[in-house]
Order: sequence, then structure tokens, then C-alpha cells
Amino acid sequence: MKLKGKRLILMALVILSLGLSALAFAQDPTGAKTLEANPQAPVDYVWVLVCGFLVMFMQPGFAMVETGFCRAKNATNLMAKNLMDFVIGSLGFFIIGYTILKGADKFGLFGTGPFFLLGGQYDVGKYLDFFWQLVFCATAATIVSGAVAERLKFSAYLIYSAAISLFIYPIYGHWVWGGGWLSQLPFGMGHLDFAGSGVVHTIGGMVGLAGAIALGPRFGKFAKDGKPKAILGHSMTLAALGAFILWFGWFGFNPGSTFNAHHLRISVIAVNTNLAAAAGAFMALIIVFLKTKKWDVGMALNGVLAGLVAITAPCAWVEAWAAVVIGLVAGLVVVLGVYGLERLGVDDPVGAVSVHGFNGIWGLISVGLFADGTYGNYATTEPFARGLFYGGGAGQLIAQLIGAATAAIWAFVMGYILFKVMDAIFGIRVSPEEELKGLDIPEHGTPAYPDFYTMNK
Amino acid sequence: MKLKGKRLILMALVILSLGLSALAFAQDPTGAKTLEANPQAPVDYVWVLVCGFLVMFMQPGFAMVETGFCRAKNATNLMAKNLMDFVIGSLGFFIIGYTILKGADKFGLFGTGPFFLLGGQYDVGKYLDFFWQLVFCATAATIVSGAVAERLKFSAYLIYSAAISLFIYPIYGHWVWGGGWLSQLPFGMGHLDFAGSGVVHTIGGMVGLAGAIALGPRFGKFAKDGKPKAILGHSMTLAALGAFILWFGWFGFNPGSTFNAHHLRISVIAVNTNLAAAAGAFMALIIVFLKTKKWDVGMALNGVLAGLVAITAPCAWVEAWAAVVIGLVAGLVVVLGVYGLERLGVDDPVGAVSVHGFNGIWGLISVGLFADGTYGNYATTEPFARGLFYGGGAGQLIAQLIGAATAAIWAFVMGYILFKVMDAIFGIRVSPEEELKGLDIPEHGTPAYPDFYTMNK
Amino acid sequence: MKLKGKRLILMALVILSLGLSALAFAQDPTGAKTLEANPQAPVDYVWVLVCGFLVMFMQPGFAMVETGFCRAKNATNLMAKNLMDFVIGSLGFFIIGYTILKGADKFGLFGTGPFFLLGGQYDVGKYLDFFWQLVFCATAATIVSGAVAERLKFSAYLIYSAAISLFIYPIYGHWVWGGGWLSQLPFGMGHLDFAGSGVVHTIGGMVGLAGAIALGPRFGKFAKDGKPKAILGHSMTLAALGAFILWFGWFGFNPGSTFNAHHLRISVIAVNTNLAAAAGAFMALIIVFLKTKKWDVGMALNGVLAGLVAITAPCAWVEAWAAVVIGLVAGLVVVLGVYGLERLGVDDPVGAVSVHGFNGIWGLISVGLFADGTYGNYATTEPFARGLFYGGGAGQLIAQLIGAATAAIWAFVMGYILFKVMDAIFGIRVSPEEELKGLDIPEHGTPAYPDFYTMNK
Amino acid sequence: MKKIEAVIRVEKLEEVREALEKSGYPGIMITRIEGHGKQKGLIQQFRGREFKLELLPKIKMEIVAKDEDTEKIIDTIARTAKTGEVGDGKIFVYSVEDAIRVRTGEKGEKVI
Amino acid sequence: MKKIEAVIRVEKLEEVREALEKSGYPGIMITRIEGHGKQKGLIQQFRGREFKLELLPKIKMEIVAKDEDTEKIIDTIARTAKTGEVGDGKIFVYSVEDAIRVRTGEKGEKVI
Amino acid sequence: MKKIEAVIRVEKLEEVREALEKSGYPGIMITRIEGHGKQKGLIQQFRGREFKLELLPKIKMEIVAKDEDTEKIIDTIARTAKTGEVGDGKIFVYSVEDAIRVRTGEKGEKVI
Ligand SMILES: Nc1ncnc2c1ncn2[C@@H]1O[C@H](COP(=O)(O)OP(=O)(O)O)[C@@H](O)[C@H]1O
Ligand SMILES: Nc1ncnc2c1ncn2[C@@H]1O[C@H](COP(=O)(O)OP(=O)(O)O)[C@@H](O)[C@H]1O
Ligand SMILES: Nc1ncnc2c1ncn2[C@@H]1O[C@H](COP(=O)(O)OP(=O)(O)O)[C@@H](O)[C@H]1O
Repeated sequence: MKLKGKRLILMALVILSLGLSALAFAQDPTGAKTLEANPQAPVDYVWVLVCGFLVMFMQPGFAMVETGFCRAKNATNLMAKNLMDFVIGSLGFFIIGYTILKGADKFGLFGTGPFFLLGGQYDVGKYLDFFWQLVFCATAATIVSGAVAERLKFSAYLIYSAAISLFIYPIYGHWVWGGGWLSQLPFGMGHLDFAGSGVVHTIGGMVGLAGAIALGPRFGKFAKDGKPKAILGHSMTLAALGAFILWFGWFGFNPGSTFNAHHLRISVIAVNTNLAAAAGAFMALIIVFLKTKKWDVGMALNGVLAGLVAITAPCAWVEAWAAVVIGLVAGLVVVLGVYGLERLGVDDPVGAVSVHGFNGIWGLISVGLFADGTYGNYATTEPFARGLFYGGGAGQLIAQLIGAATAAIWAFVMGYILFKVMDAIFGIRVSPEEELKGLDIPEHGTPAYPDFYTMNK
Repeated sequence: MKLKGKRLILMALVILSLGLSALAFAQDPTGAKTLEANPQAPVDYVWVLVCGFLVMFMQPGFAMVETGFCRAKNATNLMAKNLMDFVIGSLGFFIIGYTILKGADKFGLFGTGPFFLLGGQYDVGKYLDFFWQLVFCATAATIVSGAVAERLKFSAYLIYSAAISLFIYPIYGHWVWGGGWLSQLPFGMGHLDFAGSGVVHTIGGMVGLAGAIALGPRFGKFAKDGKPKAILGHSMTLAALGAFILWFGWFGFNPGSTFNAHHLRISVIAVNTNLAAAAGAFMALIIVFLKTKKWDVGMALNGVLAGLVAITAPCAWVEAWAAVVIGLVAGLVVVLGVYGLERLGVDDPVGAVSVHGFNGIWGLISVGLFADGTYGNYATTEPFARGLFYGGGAGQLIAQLIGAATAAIWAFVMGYILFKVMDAIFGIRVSPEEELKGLDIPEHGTPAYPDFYTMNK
Repeated sequence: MKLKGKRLILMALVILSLGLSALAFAQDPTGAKTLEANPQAPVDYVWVLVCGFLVMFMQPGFAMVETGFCRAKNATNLMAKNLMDFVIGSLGFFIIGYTILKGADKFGLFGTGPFFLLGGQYDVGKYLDFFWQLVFCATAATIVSGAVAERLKFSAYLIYSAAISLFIYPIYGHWVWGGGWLSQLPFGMGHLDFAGSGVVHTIGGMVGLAGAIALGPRFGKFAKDGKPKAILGHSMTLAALGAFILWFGWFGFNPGSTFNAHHLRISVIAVNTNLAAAAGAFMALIIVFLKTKKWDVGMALNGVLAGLVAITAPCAWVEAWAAVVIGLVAGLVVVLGVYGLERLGVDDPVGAVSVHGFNGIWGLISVGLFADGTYGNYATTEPFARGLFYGGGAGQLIAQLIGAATAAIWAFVMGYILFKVMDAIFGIRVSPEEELKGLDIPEHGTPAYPDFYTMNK
Repeated sequence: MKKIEAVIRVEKLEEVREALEKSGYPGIMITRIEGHGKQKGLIQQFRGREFKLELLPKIKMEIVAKDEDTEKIIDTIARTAKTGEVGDGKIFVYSVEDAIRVRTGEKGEKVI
Repeated sequence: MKKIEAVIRVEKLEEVREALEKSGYPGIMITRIEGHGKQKGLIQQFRGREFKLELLPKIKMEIVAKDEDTEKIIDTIARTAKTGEVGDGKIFVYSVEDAIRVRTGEKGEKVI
Repeated sequence: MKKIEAVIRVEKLEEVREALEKSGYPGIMITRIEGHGKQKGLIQQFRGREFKLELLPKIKMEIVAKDEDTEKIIDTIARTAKTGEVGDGKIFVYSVEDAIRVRTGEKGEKVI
């Protein structure tokens, strides 16, 4: 009994301090006061940081997938873009993006407060949150490079990178994760997006769609009769490496989004993440095999990513078999998306729109269907999210549909305006000669593989 | 004094709750009850998950080593195999493999219970264990792709992947880690295999040997007089990258196998893992240098992996100098293995059998020699494992030899039957023309490096 | 109140045990006593180990950057060097290096004690410290391979690797981190180098400079009139991958250097690390663009690393905006360094001297300027480090300058003697024919890319 | 029989081949070469340092044709490969003594 | 002196070279080319989309031989390179005016 | 017009090209080939197993020159490509029937 009592007190302490941990003792740059207030904080900090490192490591994952799926003559350019979106994203998010996302809410629309992490934000908890939000923002930013690959000017990409990290991402992020209007929808528990199927992937994917449309297809993508032609990537090994790195990094992305190691639910999230990825790859491989009688690795890699994107929103709220189902559907969505966009004349060199844009939407919707009432709003205490199939009614589903539509429209419209305005001012597409020669030498002076005999296709 | 008292109580609480943590409060999908029962659980969950992520990241390590050591014309195929064994492995292990491995023991032979993680398995602790076991199973599965590279049909590989994750691996795993008969041998502490030199590596390596024998050597591997010829891999950079990734991932594999961060012994395990890898590489480099006067990087990379495989079983039970000795012997074993198999006419394109099969056996045996009585059966409390050189007598060694022989025979026989049956039904080897052209285009339609001028050897 | 009281006791326990944790209960190979003494130890062990794994993973980062920036004909050789410096480094540091670094201080100059981790060092805490120090030592070792790339004999590199891990690194490390004279300078808090801008990077970079000078430039680097010529690397994708891996690994390097997860300051360190890297890349990209009107990715990648190296010393003592400034200056330093060394006729194929040597120095100095009094000497309790700009006077700056000069001189002189002595005895440079053909085949027998048509430049 | 050997720009390969396809040609060998002629070298850059690449990537096409078809093929190539800028390339013509079709062993002009 | 120029299948390179080795030949130059003749293009596929590769990888071998050896070498190549399927390739013969051995500076047929 | 076809060592490319640059030449095509002649194969090694590479990487240079320039160009190449060791390579000379400059459509010796 005595033991039990001590234990309850200990528990109480833990729970209490967790409750306070978010913003308690603000402006504690040293961290000593925060630790005193919450002696259990170290494991949370370790968890969040390590997961954040994994999310950052998704950057080379994207870089490798994109360059692997594009031609050797644009490989340097893709490295440049994937590097600089993270660089510009980091700086832009530091300057103001973070404030817009997580500052004091104004009208449910955006956050306000001091910029540059100044003004009372020099605090271990604040910095932890900033780090986490930053790597997520940068992930959204880097998605777009694939959709606009092999033809967008580098200078336009730098400006785009600034725009997405300064406001396109932070504003939508605020609506969902910063206390904005979507999080307060009067349906279900409000719009729910656990790790960002919508905030990160739909936003990235739909800005990418806008970019791909604004740019038009690459030279040679469509025959004169409009029939799509395949343009092969230059390295299946790098593409596969990239997909594996992303899969690995996603274990930071999803489980880390509890922002709290005391939610032991993290194990369920990890399992769901893995199973959805596997199911996505399996489905994509099988569908294309039925169509072409070939085991298409490129599409299977897209299937992995599709499964990962789709499970990102629901991962904390569903159980294993549902994760498999969500992944299987994701594999279907990505295949249909890739074929469908080609039919519409849109050229998305790496499948970014189908992977991130469409499956981000599917992921959001799936929360409204499969949420099974075992996890709350980043909380292990009631209320728990419950979808249509688990007796939760249509409320959550409606909230999800509203959020998904908002994400898609916001990102597409902002992206389209951005690219069109840039295009009107200075032209966003490289010249036809540069496109034919590849962007590496005209834009960067540096061919990616000068020691190898390469073909120019 | 008072302080001391509180401390003891705290300790007691911790130890108590750790004892219970494994299965206590089953069916706690939310994780709140588990946390209440064991407030120290978060650091264990974080440890196991992060280590599990690292183990998953070994997948691209294998992919890069194998593709680097094989020819460019089969690179897409190797990506496909290394991807799909993880995909099929994840799904197969989810469907039934996990139940066979960890379900309620029947006759010491296999586990039983509900499949698909259903039936009371929706529990944070269960899911954690599932995740950990899954990434290990997938590692065993992916080892084989190297031994059968450049000639096995992709469809046969899909079936093999299902077979190993559905029953070949789970059944043997049950014998050692699921409470089966090997763990209950009346010698020493029963058969001990800390992180799976046997369960994962001997199993994978010996199924690989069976596959390599069933398939026969690649065209051109042996001259008409039977003399082995070298077939160079296509990228030493990718091979080295892969070996480094594996080395990195092994820090999840071995230290994470405590399944418990409260075993501070994890630091010893990390040191041993690193030193054995270094010693293995050193030895392999030196031996081949003495023979050929060239610094053979390919063999040194194999030496790294050999050291890692060998230390996998004993890593928790030995001290640093012993790890170095175990690694040095592993370096010797892999070199002798590679030359020996070639002499026997077996073609193992990447050295998987010598690295994983033979050194898995050596690792198991070394436990019986070097275990020094400082760590128990996944426990920091007595009884501790003790080998021949540390006054433990021959008991543990006998248990190790029985386990090693069992692993080798089980895996080889099951593998051989599997490949031979498939061969009888639909033929497991691609046609000679496909082999000459490389598997990438006939099987997948996609060459790995279409922008580069490549040679076909 | 009652609650508060309990909490304070708990706190006291934590702090007490932390204080003891470093060496308390030495020779506890099992770890049970250490855990009993400090029930909070697991999270620290997990943190240090996971960060240590990330530091180890920097090895392939270096390997990929170096090989990407060098020619295909030396790619196997660079893999061999980057592998074997870690192998030899691990073994050498195990044999004696660790004792010199962390053994009982003698005259403030070096440590003494038993070698081979023997003699009472079989202890979980000791092994943890050994692991951490080992991966740092190996990082210093691997820096040099870039500066001496494409012309140093492999045998000379093996000897160099032994020398740096046996004594060059450990002795200087002892001065700063082992209680040696630099740590006891009577200025500021003594010389401060949080994660090793000096200990690791200046040492590595300046030994590299010595090697580059001793070897002379590569054939073709300078025209007959002395004008530097560009020698392109063979893979911008691998170089970028390597830089991303390093960026990722640095999140272990810097935050992990608290050696303690209870310093919640780790979040600040992570943010600073990221921002400095971004700022360094941004600055390097812009400067070269202003000069050549091309977006130079190679220099931007160097800029990333420059920012990371520079922030390594100050990361724990500064705030975010200062990290950005430090990174921007680092970007400038690396560009000036690269151009300056070329002007002086020094050939550093990958920019290792500018990245690690010069920015290591800048990083050390920046502590004396920007330290803002929020963190102590690996402690969250006073005294806190304070630089010139934060009212700390010139004391800390002087300590930093002394340390920086010492590091640069020690490393350069020892390195120069080492390479010159080896050169006198057996010649450290490959023959001109071997250099022209590339080192891969003459030294290792193995071309890196035998399936590809490569050019020999 | 003549062999027509044309050096053209890399970017023109597809266009020229399609033009030949339309106007008809017996067969082709395409080789990736590096060339140097009147065209100035290409400036490249690596880690801040510029340098001139003297040898530029070019495509060499070789077609063995019947004497009577030679003119037309040369015309087609010359027309489609032209940009008017330095570096467009050259076409050389050689005489061929004999030709054999491996598949059948036949010899002479008929195998073209 | 004649130059024998043979276009063969990539997979046949090793076999043909070994046959030549046995029957004797003076020296050889091997180039990796892409070819187009009667053989249909190869279907490849990328992310679900099929496409036809018009240019197929081929091997070009060039041997400069004494007039009297030409016949035998052509025979050897034609025999071993043959599969009977479309795409086996062709052999062309040209006359060579002179030959120089760089190592010695010697000229004429004797350097072959 | 003559075509000069020289097979040289890979390491000699830069030196030969610079010598030609100095003494003057009209244009050049450089192809990366594999060759086999008197020179012994190269021993390589992979994972402990040695093997002989029969085909060695070589450089083929082709220059179409006016008849009167042929001698000098051959001399320049032969001189700078020489090491005196087996494997230095050979130079072959062929006659060229016609030449066309794509940029202008001009024909004959003047386009060289
Ligand atoms: N006399 C020649 N011999 C061999 N190759 C030549 C000759 N002249 C031109 N070439 C090839 O043609 C290419 C284009 O020639 P160039 O002189 O640059 O253009 P243009 O034909 O417009 O004068 C060169 O890169 C070279 O490979
Ligand atoms: N007239 C030609 N000129 C140049 N190359 C040719 C010619 N005819 C055939 N070739 C080469 O030979 C290869 C094989 O020829 P193809 O017509 O496909 O086979 P077949 O010899 O069986 O008719 C082609 O890919 C092409 O490179
Ligand atoms: N008769 C030949 N026909 C075609 N190529 C040849 C001939 N003789 C030599 N070569 C080429 O020249 C290269 C060098 O020739 P080799 O006989 O090794 O040297 P050397 O000229 O010193 O006798 C060979 O690799 C081959 O490519």
C-alpha cells in the first residue's frame, strides 16, 4: 500500500510536470529551472531531438530520390535545390516563420510576437519547439523541388524557398498546429493532422502541382500527339537509397510528433508507420505488374513514400491492420495519381504531387474513418479521436475534409500566384537550350559526373 | 540516511516496475496504464525504438553493399530485392511470423496465438516488441539477396521473402528467443545468442548458401577448368557507404538488444561492437595484403561486417579485449570462407555466406569461450553467463555448439528445400540471355543508369 | 507544499547522483551499481550513446564528401583511407590513446594509467566515456584524408592514422578535455572548446595542411605559371549526400557533448548547430555567386561544413542570432581560405584545411566574443562563460586565442614532422605514373567503377 | 558503298535521327566522343575556381550507305544538324570496300 | 592493309574476342556504341510508363589486318557473332593507306 | 584529305593534345575505347581474387587533315605519345573522299 502511495505521488508529479512542461518557466536558457520543474523532461528532450535529427535527415532522402529519378545533366542542380531549400528554409523560419506558426494567435489566422527567436524566447523549451517546427517546415519546402525539377531557374527556387518558409507553410501550419481556426472546427475534435499529412505533405505537394502547371512539361515529356513519354532517371540505386533514408527519417517524423516520450503510444505509431509504407510499396508494385508485367521498382519506391505520407496524419489514432489498409489505398492513389496527371498533361518528374499532395489528402481523410478512440489530441487522456468506422459518426470526417480541402486550395493558390508572379517579372523557366543541355553547367558551372561518359537525353 | 531510504524505495519501484514492464497491463493501446505502472518506461521505449530505427536503416546498408559488389546491369534488380524483402517481410511477419516467434509456446517448437496483432495485442508494449522483432526478421531476410544475386528470378525472391518471414526465421527464433527448446538446453544457461549471430545471421547466411548452391554459379564465375574468376562490383563507393551504414545500424542491433535502457551495460556493448568491427577489417586487410600485396578494400569491408556479425552474439557478455580477439578471428574466418567457398565451386557474389553464415557460427561459439560473468540472460542480476576461458567450464560452450549446429542445419535444409521446390515448379534461375544482359531490363524494364555508358561484362 | 517537498527531494537526488555519476562506482561492468547510485543514468546513457552513433556515422559523410570532390580514379583509395583511419583509429585509441587523453594527469601534459581498457576500467561509465572519446578521435583522423587525397601512399596513411590516434590527438585532447594545462589557463574559465572546434577540427585540419604542404600539389593543379586550375570531383551527388550526412551526424557531435541529457540546454545547441550550418552555406553560395555569377554547389557544401565546424566550440554558450553570425563569418572564412591556399600554392583537394583548420580557429575565437553567460563548463550551474560582447571582458578571448594558437601549432608541427620523417624513410607520395593512372589500381587492385566508361583527367 | 561520318552537337542527336528516320537510312552507329575544332572551350567551375574544358562532348554518327543514297543522307544530316553557330560539326565521307551481314553471311551492297 | 569494322551484340563480345584470340589477330579497338538497324527498339519502363529505346547498345570492333588475313578474321567474327536473330550486326571493310607503330616509329604493313 | 587515326595511352591524351595545339591541327575526335594488342593484360583484384583484364582502356584520336599536313601531325603524335614501352599504340591513315561543314554547307578540302 505504502508502495502504491509513493507510486501515485510519483505519477502525479510526472503528470503535473508534463502538463507544465510546454511553456512553464519560459526564458530559461540554461535549462536548470525547467529540469527542476519537470525532472522527467530529459527523456522528452532526448526523444524530440533525436526524432528531429531523423526528420532533418530526410533532406538527403529527398535529394537522392529526386536526383535518382531525374537525369544526370540536372543532378548538380537538384543537389543545389535540395540543399538551399533547407538553408533558406532554416533562416526564413528563424527570421519570422516560426513566429507566424506558433506566436500568439490573431483571429485564428496567424501568430504574432518577436522575430529571430528574440524577446523572451531564449528558453530551452522554446528552442526545442523551434527546432522541431523548423525541420517540419523544411520538409514541406523540399517536396516541391521534385515537381518542378529539370526546368525551374535556380534563382526562382531560392525565392520560392523563402516564400514557403516565411509564410505559406507557417500560416497554414498555424491554422492546424498553432491554435488557428482549423484546429477549432466544431466537428469531431476539430481538424486533426497528427504529424502533417496535410500541413507538410499536402502543402508541399500542392505547391509543387502549382509549380509544375505554371512551368509546363519538360521538353520531350509529351509527344506531339500529347502521349506521355517516359523520361528515365539516372540512378535507381540513389533513388532507392533516398527512399530508404526517407523511410528511416519518417520514424522521427511520425513517432516524434508526440513531442513527448511519456506517450508510450510511440510504439504503436512506429509500427503503423512501417506497415503502411510496406503496404504502399506492395500495392504499387502489384498494380503496375498487372498492367505491364514488369516489377516496377520506381513505382514501388513511390509506393513506399505514398504509404508513409498517408499514415502521417492517422498514425497515432489507428491500429496496425488499419495502417495496412491505409497503406494499400495509398499505393493505389499514387499509381492512379501518376497516370492521371500524365493524362492531364502535367509533368511531375518524380511523382511528388501524387506522393505528397494526393496521399496527404488521403491521409487526412483516413483519420475520419479509422481513428479508433485510443489516443487524444497529442494526449493519452480523453477525449480520444474516433472516426466513422469506430462509431465516431461523421463529425471527425467532416473536419478532416474541410482541412484537406483548405490545405489543397491554400497551397495550390498561393503556389500558383507565387510562380506566376515570378514568371511575369523575370521568367521562371530556363531557356530551351539550357534545358536541353541540362541545368548543371549553365546555372552552376559544375557537371555532376565529369569523369563519366554520360548521354544527354 | 533519510535520503538513502528514499533512494532505496525509488530503486525498488524502478526495479519492480521494470520486472513487470514486459507484459504487465497488456492491452493498453493508449500507454497510460503502462506508464503508470512503470514511470521509468519512457526511456526504455525511446531506447528500443531508436535502436529499432537504426536496425531498419541497415536495409539500405545491405542494399548498397550488395549493389556495389555486383554489376551495374543488375543494380535495379538488387534494389528491388532489397526493398521487397523488407516489404514482404514486414507484412508476412505481421500476418503470422510474430505469433510463431513470440506466441504461447507449444512443445518448445513454435508459438501460437492470434495473428495480425489482433486479439488483445493492441498494447504499447506488444507493439514495441513487435517492432523490434520485425526489424530483426527483415535483416535475416535481406541477407540472402546477396548470395543469390545476379541470377535468381524476382518472383522466386518474392516467394522466398514470404517463406523466411512467415516461418523459417520465426520458428528458429522461437527456439532461442521465444522460450523454445534451445533456450532451455540443460547446458550453461541454455543456448545464448544476445543479438542474433545465430538467429539472424547464421539463418540468413545459411539460407543464402542453400540458394547459391541450388542456383549454381553465375555465368563466367568459374573458368572451364573450374578456376574461380573475379567478377568486379560496379561501385566501391556505394559498397563502402553500405558497409558504413551497416556499422552505424549495428549500434542499434547490438546495444538495443538489451530491450532496456536501464541495463547500463549498453555502453560496454557499443564499445565491443565497434572494436570487433575494426579488428575484423584490420585482419581481413592484412591477410589479403600478405597474399596479393594489394590493399583490398572489398575484403576489408567484408571484414567489417564479419567482425560485426561475430560480436553480435557475445557483445553483452565479453569485455573489450575479447571483442578485439573475436573480431580478429572473424576477419580470418571471412577470408578463409570466401576463398574456401570459391574452391568448392560455390558462387556467393557478395560474400554473404562467409560474412553472416560462418561468422554467425563463430560468434555463437565465442560466447562459450569468452563470456566473463558480468551479464546475465538480458539481466543485470545473477546468474551471469560464463565461458570456458573464465572458469565457466564447457557447459555454455556445448549449448552454443548445439545452437550453432541447429541454426546452420535448420536454415540450410529449409532453404534448400524451398529453392529446390520452387525450381521444380517454375524454375528459379533467369534464362542465360537474361543473365548475360542483366536482370534489370527483362525483369523490371528499368536500367539502373540509363544516362551512363556502361559495359556489360 | 507536501508535493513541493517531495519534488525537492527528488531533485536533490537527481542532482546528487548526477554529480557522482561521472566516476562513481568505478569498475561496475554490469551497470547495476551505477544505476542504483543514479537512477536517472539511463537517459544520459541513451543520449550519449545515440549521439555517439551519430558521430560515428560522420565517417561515411567524410568518405562521400571526399570521394565526391575527387576523381573517379581515386575513389577506391578514398574509401580505403576513410575506412582504415576509423579502423586504425579505433584500435590505436583503444591501445593507448584513451589513456593519454583521459588517464591520470601528469604535469598538465598527458594522462597515464593502464592501457587496453584494462586495470579497473571495466566499468559501464568508463566504457561510455571511451566510446564517446573514440568517435571524436576518429573524426579528427578522417579529416586529413581529404587534404592529402589523390597522391598520398596508402601505407603512409596507415602509419599517419596510427600516429594521430595514438598520440597527436590524445595529447592535445588531454590539454583541453583531460584536465591539462589549457583547461587551467588563468583567463576566463580557462580555454573552452565545447565540442571540439579546436580539439577535433583544428587538429585534423592543420595536420592536413602539413600533409598537403609536405606532399606538394597534385599533378595538374597549378599551371606552369603557377595559376591554380580546377580539378573537378567525380560526383556532386555523393558529395552532397556526404555533406548532409555530416550535418546529420553533427547533431550527435554538438548536442551530445553535454555528455548529459539532464542539461536541457541540448535544445539550444541543436538549434545553434543547424542555424550556423545554414548561414555558412548561404554566405559561401552568395560570395562565389558575386564573383563568378554561378551558383556554386561545391562551395556551398563547404560552407555547410564551415558553419558546422565554427559553431562546434561555441554552440553551448551562445544564442541563435549569434550562431547565425558565426555561421556567416564561417562561410566567408572558408571561401577566403580556399582561394588563399590556392594562391599560396597549397593543394587541398576537398577544402579540408579551410573548412576544419581555419574555421576551427574561428570557432574557438567566437567563444571569447559571443558567450552569453547561460551555460557553464559542461554545467548548468555557475560559473557561466561570458565573452567580450556580453560583458565578460577579454579574459575568455585570451584563453581562446592561446588555445587556438596552441592547437594550430601543435598539429601543424607534429603533422609536418610525421610526414617529413615518413617521406625521408620510404617516400610518402605515389609515383607520377600511379598518380596519373589513379591510385585505385596500383594500390588496391580495384577500380571503383569498372562497369562505367570513365575519363582519366 | 560509302561511309558517312558526321560529328554533330549532342543536343541535335534526337532531331537528326528523327529526320533520317523519315527520309530513310539503312542503319547507324552512334558514338559519344569529345571533340575540338573552331568552337571555344566550355567554362566550368568547381568550388569557386573556373576552368576551361577544351574537349567538348559531341556525337559521331556513322552510316554506311549505297552510293546513290549518300547525297540524300548527307543533305538530311547537314540540314537538321545546323544551328549556324560555331561547333555545328562536320561530315566526312569514305569509301567502303565490302560489307557482310552477320546474321546471313551475305556480302556486298545488298546487305546495306 | 584493311580495316575490318564489325558491329556485334554486346553479349557476344567475350565470345568473339576469344575466338579471335584462338585464330590469331593483330590487335583490336573496341568501342561501345549505340546502333539502329532492322532490329526493333527495346521496351523499357520507368515508374509505370513504358517507352521504346530506339538506339540499342552495340559493340564496334575494329581490326587493322594484312590483306591476306582479312578473310579469316571476317569469317571468325561472322561465325561467332551469329545468333540468326535480327540485330546480329554487320561487318564493313575499308582500305588502309599506312600504319605507324608509335613505340618504334616503324611504318607500313610490318607494324600490323 | 586523310584521316589520321591514332590509338594512344590514356595518360598521354593531355600531352598529345597540347603538342598538337602548338603545332596546329584542324580538329579532332576523341573516343574512349578498349584495346588489345601486344601489351599484356592488367591484373586487377576484387575481394581477394585476382583476375586479368584483357582489354585495356585506350584513347582513339581521329583527325581529318589536308594531305600536306598529314606527315607533320603523324610526327607530332608519334613523338609525344611514345614511352618506348609495349602498349604505346598505333597510327593508321585512311583516305577521305569528301568533307562537309555543317554550319555553312561548304564542301571539300577547304572545310578542313
Ligand atoms: N578536321 C577535323 N578532324 C576531325 N574532327 C573534326 C575536324 N574538324 C572538326 N571536327 C569535329 O567537329 C566538331 C565541331 O567542329 P568545329 O570546328 O567546332 O565547328 P564548325 O564545324 O562549326 O567549324 C569538333 O568538335 C570536332 O570533333
Ligand atoms: N548501313 C549501316 N550503317 C551503319 N551501321 C549499320 C548499318 N546497318 C547496320 N548497322 C549497325 O548494325 C547493327 C545491327 O544491325 P541490324 O539491322 O539490327 O541487324 P541485322 O544485321 O540482323 O540486319 C545496328 O544496330 C547498327 O548499329
Ligand atoms: N592491328 C591493329 N588493329 C587495331 N588496333 C590495333 C592494332 N594493333 C594495335 N592496336 C591498338 O593499339 C593498342 C596498342 O597496341 P600494342 O600492340 O599493345 O602496343 P605496341 O604498339 O607497342 O605494339 C592496342 O590496345 C589496340 O587497341
